[in-house]
Amino acid sequence: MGTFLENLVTGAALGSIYALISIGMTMVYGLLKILHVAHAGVYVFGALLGLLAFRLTGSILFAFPAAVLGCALMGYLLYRFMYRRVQDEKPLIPLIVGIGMFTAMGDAYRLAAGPYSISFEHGLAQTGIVLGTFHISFNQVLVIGSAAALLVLVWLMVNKTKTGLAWRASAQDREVAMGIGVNSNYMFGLNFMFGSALAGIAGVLVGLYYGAVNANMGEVWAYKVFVVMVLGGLGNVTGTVIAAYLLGLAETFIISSWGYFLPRDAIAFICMILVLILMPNGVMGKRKQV
Amino acid sequence: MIPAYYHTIMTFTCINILLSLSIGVLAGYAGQVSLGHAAFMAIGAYASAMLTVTFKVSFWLAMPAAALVSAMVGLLLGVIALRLKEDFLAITTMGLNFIVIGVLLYAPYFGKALGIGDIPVPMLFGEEMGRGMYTALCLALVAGVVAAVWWLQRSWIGLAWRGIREAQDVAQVMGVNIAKFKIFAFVISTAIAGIAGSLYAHFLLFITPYDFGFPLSIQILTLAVLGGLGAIRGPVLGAILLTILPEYLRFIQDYRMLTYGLLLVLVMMYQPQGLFGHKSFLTEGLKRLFGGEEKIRGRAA
Amino acid sequence: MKKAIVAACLALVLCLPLAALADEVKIGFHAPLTGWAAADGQSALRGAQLAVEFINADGGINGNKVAMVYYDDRIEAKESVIVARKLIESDRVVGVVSGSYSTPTRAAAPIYDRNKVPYISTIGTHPEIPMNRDYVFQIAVMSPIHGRVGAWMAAETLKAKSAVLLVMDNDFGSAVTDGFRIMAPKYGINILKEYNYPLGEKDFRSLLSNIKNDNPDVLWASGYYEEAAQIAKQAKELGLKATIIGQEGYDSPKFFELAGDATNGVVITTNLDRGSQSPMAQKFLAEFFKQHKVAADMVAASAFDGMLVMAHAIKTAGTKPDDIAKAIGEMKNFEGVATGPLLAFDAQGVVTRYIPVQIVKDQAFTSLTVCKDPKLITP
Amino acid sequence: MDVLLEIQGLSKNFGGLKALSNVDITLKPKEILGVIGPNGAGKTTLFNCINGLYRPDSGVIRFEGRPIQALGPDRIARLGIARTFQNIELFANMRTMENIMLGRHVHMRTGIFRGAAMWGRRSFAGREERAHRLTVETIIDLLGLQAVRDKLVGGLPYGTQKLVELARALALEPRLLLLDEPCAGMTAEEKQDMIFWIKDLQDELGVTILLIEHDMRMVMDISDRILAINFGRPIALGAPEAVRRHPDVLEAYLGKQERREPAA
Repeated sequence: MGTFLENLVTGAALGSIYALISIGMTMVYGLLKILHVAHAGVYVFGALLGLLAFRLTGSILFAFPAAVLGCALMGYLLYRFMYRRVQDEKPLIPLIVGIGMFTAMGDAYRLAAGPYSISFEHGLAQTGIVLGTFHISFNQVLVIGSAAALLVLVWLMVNKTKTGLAWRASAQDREVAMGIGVNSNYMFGLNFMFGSALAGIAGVLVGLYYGAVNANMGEVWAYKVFVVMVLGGLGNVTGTVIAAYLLGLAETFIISSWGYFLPRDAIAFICMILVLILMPNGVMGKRKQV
Repeated sequence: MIPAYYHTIMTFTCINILLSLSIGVLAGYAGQVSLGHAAFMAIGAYASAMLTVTFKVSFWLAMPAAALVSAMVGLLLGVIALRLKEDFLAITTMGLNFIVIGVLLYAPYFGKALGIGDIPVPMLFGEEMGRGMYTALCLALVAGVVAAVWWLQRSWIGLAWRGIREAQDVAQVMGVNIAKFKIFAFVISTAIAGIAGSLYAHFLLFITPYDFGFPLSIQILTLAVLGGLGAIRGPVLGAILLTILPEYLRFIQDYRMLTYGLLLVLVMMYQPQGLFGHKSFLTEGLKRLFGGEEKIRGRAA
Repeated sequence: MKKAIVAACLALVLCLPLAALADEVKIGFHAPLTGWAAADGQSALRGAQLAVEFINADGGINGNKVAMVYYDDRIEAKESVIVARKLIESDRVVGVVSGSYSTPTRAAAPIYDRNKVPYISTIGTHPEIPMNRDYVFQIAVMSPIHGRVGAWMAAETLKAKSAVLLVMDNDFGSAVTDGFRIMAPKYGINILKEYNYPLGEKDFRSLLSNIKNDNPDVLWASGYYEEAAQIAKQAKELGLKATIIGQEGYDSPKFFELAGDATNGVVITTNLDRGSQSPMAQKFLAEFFKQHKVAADMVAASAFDGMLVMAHAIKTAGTKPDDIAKAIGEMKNFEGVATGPLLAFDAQGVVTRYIPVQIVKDQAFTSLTVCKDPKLITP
Repeated sequence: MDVLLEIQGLSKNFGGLKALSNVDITLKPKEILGVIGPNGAGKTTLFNCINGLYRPDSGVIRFEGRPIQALGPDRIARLGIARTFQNIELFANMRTMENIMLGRHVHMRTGIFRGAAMWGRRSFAGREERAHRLTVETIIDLLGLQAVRDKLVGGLPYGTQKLVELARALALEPRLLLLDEPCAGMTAEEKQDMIFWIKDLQDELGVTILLIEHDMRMVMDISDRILAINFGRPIALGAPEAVRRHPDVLEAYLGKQERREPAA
């Protein structure tokens, strides 16, 4: 019984991380129909900023605001000086631009922070809740808890605010939305900042969860998040969040019961290709809503 | 005699030219992008290695067979590609790259993580090919593939491809069977990548799944995109530039992926047709410099 | 179109090297200075450079200074082949020492052997590297031996009765585990279950939950320091009681930096015995710490020894490849190294030496025991 | 074979919008049928149904007796049906020659491998290539496009682009040609040339033409019969003069008349 519960928590923690990263990417796809690969680079930037803040101030409380501010700024700059120029080109151009920027960012972090993992150790890591043989570590509680809080914030932002309405309208049909007065550039800039800030927090959480940050930690997540987006129905935030948790749990339980018959990301990609072919609108249904 | 070190560089340049050309055919002509072409190089390399090591087949049979096996998987991907929009096709090929590496790592007969060792050097007239001979073989294959692609591009098959790339539905209205030509582009492209894989295996004599990871796919794409899709000279010169330059400029070595990444971004944003493609500043400049001696069927006026 | 091919040949011929001239003895070295294994690569380079300093300090080789020519192989087989050709043809080195893992070393070994250039692998332990290659030697112990000594130590020192194997899926990870899998039952250790994981995996919690269920006395986990740190941390988080047994892959200061006090109690078999009384070992550990402000690890010590063995062979036998190879092959009880006396080299060119076992006490490796049983330590 | 194209009860709707509702057409070989109607009446939708871009919701389209409404555009093109588009659909960064050559695509017999196997002028591929080039050259001469033969189509003036699109359709050597407003945006003089060319097509090449055109004078002059459509429903079919005076047609174009004046 303990193993099942532990796997459940591990899967939920993994799902939370997938969710936080993929929300930003799904919203950008919803609005601009661009696959924003560089988003994973923003996430790594968040982890590095968080580590820097933690090293300077000694407490992880400062790590989160540093990551949020830094990543929101980076997100906006990426939109303003990169994507805006190519957003109306054939979908291939922004995709390759994104991949190029992601590769460059990965290498830049390696040159700045060194090629090896840097410890993001904080005293509380070893404490946790113990119920008989069932252990939940502080890190897991931190990740799942903050993800839950952030998801509520995202839901409010998307469904209950004027900006959220503008985002949903633009996702349905950008021209029409602009026609009725949505200043798209401002909206998109804001969306990039919001999504990137989320990714920044996810970066810090992953840094804490694994107690380590390294320059190419973005690589696996960058492509895993594609799978989550496709499974969740592109541009569909609620669908993506559900798909994120499903993938996190599925991976954990598959590996726990059958071990690694294939590396983690190969398993995820097989699911993605099957969904892409069989259910083009993704598991969660209609592609259009946000 | 040219020292072996340059043979190594020449051989890797030839292999990169083939890989770059394979992307050139697929993306440049038929407008289908693959972000996982290292997977097809892997299939070619492993097919050729297994045929020569386990089944003792001679290289001269194994290499074409490797191209065929790679083309078969390419055919499968082509059929899948028909159902997918452009950018989703790109993600699928990316996924294929991870899956192929995963299969090579975990399926029993591919030597798992140990890879395949002591792959035989190709035999010619009874004894092992020397380093110079192997480079000559690579150059000959590059020449052959360039000629074949050049012919394809000029023939009506190339015309159909360009029609698909420019405006797929209009080409369809003109009677072009979109499915047939897209799949054909995949088959040709993956066959070339398979040949490159086979040459790589028989040069390095030792391959592991980790040689064909996703970063390699990015590099292959950079070679072609930087060079300029849509014209043969693009991928060829792009491959030469990006293989020789790092060897020559030592300081680039450590900043390799950073330079590739930034090049991709800048080229895609400001010069989508690539450095050596049509109308790129380099081609136009060279044309003005040499007074347009490069006759492209009276492009003047 | 012809223009493109002509341009291609022209560009290729242009790259001519600068012929280096000197009467110093040139020894080649390669290690992963970039890429995911860069931490070990840097450490190996520092060890090798320290060795060159020591050699030149006491008169170099018969009066000639030793010059080390090194390249980065980026832990890629392809790059290691290019580096091999460069060292042999352009730099014309007398011998080469590899400070890289098994895969790149495996790729380069046949090239050095065919060109009759003596090649010493310091941390690459894959059996294929020295296999029937007269010019290729390995001062790292064969990986299966670590497995055997691990089994012996688990039974004799830790008194373990049951074990679970957590195997990293690469050439190093599986070769090391073969030794343990064969020897453990002979010492009465029952292997309950075996799990494997891909190189670079970060999340072991789902496997560790199962292992906690299996409740073994010891957990034999093969991996490099990054995987090892995650395993140790996540095992502690999940409250796994079993002692974790590792191998030389764990032996790096990064292991402590990443896993902190979760590393206490971990036991590893390695080459560098921190408690060794040999004068050279103490001198090496002290000098390394003085220069780099961080404790030397097994990788640095092995690269250091590789250079010393190569230099010693050239000093005694001259610079002709066959003589160097013969000299290394016949080395007996060579004390002049940091990692304990090198007892002998077998026919395949693999060293036999005592295998020290270290245990982690407040984030530092301390000597636990040394395995001297010839039955276990000879390949 | 007295009927080339037969359409019965063709209707197509997008969601609630009834774009076409049970249109019937029978077309005899070598005939020119003009299709008129206000903007948005469903004329282009009719063309898109005939050439396979749209799949009709109900009704049958028979070409030379064979039902084709379920075929894809490329299969229909191969049967000998070509079309031009209302707003030009050319391959902008290809040259005029290549655009027209694509029209020859359906006639290229060289299989992929047979083409690769043969080489040089004598081979089958070489001979076929030359035959196609010859046909294209004659069409270029016919439509006076020599001057722009090797220019990128994107840069050509509007009128010339219309001609290139016509040339490309002709290169298909169609038996049925669907012309979607061929003269839109042309000068009077260019319109005159276009009328001559369309007449030549009918007389010399025996091509059956379905013509959408707003210029009443031209349609009346050139068409053998005319079909008028309004809000997707056929409202009149017959000789040009009869359709011109048909009350519904006048109403559709000029709006409701208070009193019904005798037609001028």
